[in-house]
Amino acid sequence: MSDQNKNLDAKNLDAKNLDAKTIDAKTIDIDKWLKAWKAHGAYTLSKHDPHKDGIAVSAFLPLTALLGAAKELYQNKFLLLDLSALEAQEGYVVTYHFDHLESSFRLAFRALVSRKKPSLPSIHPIFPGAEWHEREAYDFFGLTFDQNPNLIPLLLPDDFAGPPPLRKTTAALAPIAKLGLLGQVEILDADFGALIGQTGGLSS
Amino acid sequence: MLKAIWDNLKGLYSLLVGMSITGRYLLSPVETIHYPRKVVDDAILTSFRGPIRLTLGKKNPQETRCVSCQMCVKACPGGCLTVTKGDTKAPITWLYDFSYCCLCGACVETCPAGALEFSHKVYWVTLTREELIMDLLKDLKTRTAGPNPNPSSNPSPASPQPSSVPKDAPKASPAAPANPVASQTADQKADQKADQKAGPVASPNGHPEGAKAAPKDPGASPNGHPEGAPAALKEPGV
Amino acid sequence: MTSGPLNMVNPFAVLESPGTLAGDFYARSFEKKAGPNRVILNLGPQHPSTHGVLRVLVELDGEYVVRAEPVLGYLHRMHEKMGEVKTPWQYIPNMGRVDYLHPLAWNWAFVGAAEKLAGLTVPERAEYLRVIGCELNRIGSHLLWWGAFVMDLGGFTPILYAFEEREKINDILQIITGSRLTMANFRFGGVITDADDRFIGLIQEFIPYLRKRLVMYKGLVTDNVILRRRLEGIGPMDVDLCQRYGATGPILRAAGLPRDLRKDCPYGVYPKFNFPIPSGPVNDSFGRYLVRLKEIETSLDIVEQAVNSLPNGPIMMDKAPKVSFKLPAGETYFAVEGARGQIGVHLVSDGGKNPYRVKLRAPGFSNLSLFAEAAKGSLLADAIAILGSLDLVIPEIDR
Amino acid sequence: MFLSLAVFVQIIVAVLLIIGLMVANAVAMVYMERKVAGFIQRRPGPYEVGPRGTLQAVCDSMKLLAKQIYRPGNADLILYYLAPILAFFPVLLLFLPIPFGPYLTPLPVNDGVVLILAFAGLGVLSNLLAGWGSSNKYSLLGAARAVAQTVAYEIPMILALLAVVLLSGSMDLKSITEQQGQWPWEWNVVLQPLAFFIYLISLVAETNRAPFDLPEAESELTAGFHTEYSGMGFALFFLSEYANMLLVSFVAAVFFLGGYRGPIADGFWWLFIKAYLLMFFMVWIRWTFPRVRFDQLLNLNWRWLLPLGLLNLWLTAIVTKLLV
Repeated sequence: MSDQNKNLDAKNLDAKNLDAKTIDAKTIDIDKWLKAWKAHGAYTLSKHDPHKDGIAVSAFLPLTALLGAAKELYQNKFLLLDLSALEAQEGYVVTYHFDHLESSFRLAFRALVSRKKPSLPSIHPIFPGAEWHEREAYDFFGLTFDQNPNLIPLLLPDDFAGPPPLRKTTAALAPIAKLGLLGQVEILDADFGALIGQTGGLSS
Repeated sequence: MLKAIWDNLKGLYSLLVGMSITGRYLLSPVETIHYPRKVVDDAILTSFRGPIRLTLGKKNPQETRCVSCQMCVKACPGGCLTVTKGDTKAPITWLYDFSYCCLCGACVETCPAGALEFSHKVYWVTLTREELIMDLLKDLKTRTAGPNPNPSSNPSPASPQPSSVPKDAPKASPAAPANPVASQTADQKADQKADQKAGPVASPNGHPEGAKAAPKDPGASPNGHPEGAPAALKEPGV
Repeated sequence: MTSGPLNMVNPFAVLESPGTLAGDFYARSFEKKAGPNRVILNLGPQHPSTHGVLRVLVELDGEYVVRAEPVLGYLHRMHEKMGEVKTPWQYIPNMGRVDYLHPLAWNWAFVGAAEKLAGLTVPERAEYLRVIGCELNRIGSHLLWWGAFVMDLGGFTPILYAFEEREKINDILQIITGSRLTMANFRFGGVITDADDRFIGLIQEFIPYLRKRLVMYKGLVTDNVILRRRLEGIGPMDVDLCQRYGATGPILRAAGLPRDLRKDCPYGVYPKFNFPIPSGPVNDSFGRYLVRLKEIETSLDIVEQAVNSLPNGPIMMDKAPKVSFKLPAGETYFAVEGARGQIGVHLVSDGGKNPYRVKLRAPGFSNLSLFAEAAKGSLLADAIAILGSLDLVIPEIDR
Repeated sequence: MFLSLAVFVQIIVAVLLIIGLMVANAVAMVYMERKVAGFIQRRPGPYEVGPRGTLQAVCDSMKLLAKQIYRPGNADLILYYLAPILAFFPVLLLFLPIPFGPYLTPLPVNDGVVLILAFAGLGVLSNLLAGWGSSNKYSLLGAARAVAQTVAYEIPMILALLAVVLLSGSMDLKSITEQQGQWPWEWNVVLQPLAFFIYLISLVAETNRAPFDLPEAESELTAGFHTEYSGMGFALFFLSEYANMLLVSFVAAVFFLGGYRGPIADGFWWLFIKAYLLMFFMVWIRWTFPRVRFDQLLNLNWRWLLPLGLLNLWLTAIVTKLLV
């Protein structure tokens, strides 16, 4: 095994610089993802200005479509950056950020989880790294991820009795629309639109 | 088989090269600054952020420029400052609890009157939590009152305030109840002399022998770089 | 008599309070899945080679690691809650304390996210100073990793040489940031202190000095046959493993994919400099070792180019926001290339005094999550070598 | 009678002197090691206690004496306390056959080599007992490694010494020294360079030091077999480690570097100079190289040192039997 490294030397570690494709997000096939998510039954599809919002495109997906969407992204060389959960007026918004391995293209899909039943499917079969992100969300928000192999507290002590720390008091809650999670949004699902108080069509 | 022998010989050669390098360092001069005997040169510390202090007054260096507008008290993330307004604009008490301070400079930057600045004190240590609560007004007077006003001295720990201090414990220093702090024993001159000299034996960061690579290398570690430092290393107490 | 594997080993040992299970909640939940006659070992949280306070539960069959599970949370300070109770300006010092080895990158991530949200433009000179500070900090972080990594493998001297260089870098960065470890000289719209000629002089003196020292490092450690044998072929991590676990930075680059945000998704004035992105021909621990040493040289090139072409001008935008700066409503995700990988800040604001949500994406968090799979079946000594080659900084992982 | 009174008294006096020598050597070695380590790492080393830090080792031993001996809860009573004692005394016996000077041999034995090799194996028992007795998983791993390492590295050591014995024709250390001349080119190292090289590696491995310090690998097993020892127990382990170092350096000096024979005047001082030079070399190695992995350690021994030792022994046999 180590013979193969024998000729290796720090000097000849050439910087094989695959011409890193700094493709601007606009040229990337955004529509491909919008179409894919629409097929998954997305509630909303939104485009973002990548330089300002950091992501090119995002969508609210139903809980059942999370696993399928994650598998598609995995096959197209996407890497799960993080799972950022936050509590809005309508419920918990769980944002999955993804980063493309070979170009400067980031996208995200989100899931809205009601406060009454704060649980959603785990995507660890495809991205094992997500197990820790999910356990962290379990610690901070009390969101349970079913089929997560090891759903025990990750960062908080195991005998932590207090309420999940990052939950907000009802007064401090803000609606999704105000938090700017939608960008140039196209509402596909009527009652979801009503829930977040947005009308259909690509409102800028 | 021959190739394995050749690899091992090359390996042996690399071991000898490694030993020659450490051998060379064995004989080369010591790099570290020997703290009690040598002190980091002040030229390096001009930009170091030590505990804050009041700037000298424009007209009369004894007076502070502070107009007790409480802007700094609001801005401080750690809630270290307590400024109480006297009858005129000038503050009558100016308490600064260094144990909560993260040296972020919010107070220095928000002060409209430019009344605050950073001191460059590195060798400064106290033994009790109460000594961390500093009275900057008193320190301003001591700095400017002495024969040779030495602006760079550290804000002296809080001395007992006459009863004018409001009875309820100031919010900023819940740790120190309002009863008078251990009274200031050493007189000001000795106090200034103490921290100018090599500082008390409890050196701020006794390096444990064979210091494991604690990832957080000691904040105020007194290592300078002799060949790089423009000013030569000066003996302490100069 | 508890049934812990150790007691089988020493049947005469009498526990003071019989009946209480050994270990705590995590050890017991880990032990439930243990195989027959296996030893459950706690690497950490007080352990010389877990940098900071990391605890890894390891199931050993003899000296071979059968199963490993890192246990986090010993250094958890809840920075994300602090983000929601402090004003954005007061939160900047936190950024220096999330990862004290590369604080300026974290400063850049948070301040950059706020600037993107509020649409602030940073003057040219401040951007250059940010690049110089961030790259020097990266060199300091890699140097400390190098010393601590060789110390994990048993060599005690190199870390002291690495600290000589780090002290020189700390002196340089102390001029513009005022502190030596938890630095925070970024402000919304610029930088706080300008670079005087002493700062430039020290840097121009430091660059050739470090290049000469890197040759010594190669002779003392890189070419050392014991180190080579300890690292080659240990813990191979290919691109697929990195993709599944979200590992970025030197680990992904050593796996053969030159993915670097400074080049692929440029921010600040990085497009103005040309620098190669080293990617390892070999994806084991030795490949990661070489990639980081090459990155030190790359960062030196960047600093050299930046210092030589430092424009003069203001270091703060003209109507720079004050301490009472309020973020406009909206959401943004800004990522920066830190020493350990992609540092991301997901900043959401509802226009109030404090941010609504600050999610910190730490590269070490995902890098460590692949340790359980990478170290399966390796020797205990190799598991330590793999752990060291991931360049972990526990405060950043626990946040 | 087997032991005449005079020889018995001589042994008792010699043992007391040797204990004094071991304590003094430990103090000197601690100081040298920390100073050399300091200067290699470009820091001054111990400096505060006594003139330029000379009393540092004395104060360390005082501290260790005064420290409370803390025995872990489920540690085995007998084994825990037996291990340090067992670490210290076998090394004591190993000093007896060594000729310190023309007339200064504590116990003149005509087959000193057999005595040394027999007692050399005892040291590892203490590591095993310490590892097992302190009932701590780390020390158990350290003990297992110590046993495998010491057993493995005894064989190349024996082969190297046998080559010299074959050369000089006698097992008595004194005659081995006498046969070597006063000048360095007359010493055995010139005739047996390969044996000296093999012995050098195995002496570093025997004393669990430097690149082979796996039983007490700080970064893996926190402190190996003496994790649970503090105070006097740890001091005894420390003392016996340095005594072991001194011993193997003496044996190397006697066999390869001409023992007490030196250019101008023979005497025990030459033996000490050579031994301390060798120990300086071991300290120098310790602060330069990373640690070898356990299977590489055994590979090096079984696949490289052992064949080389046999080859060297075979060559010496041919040379001495046919040509002389």
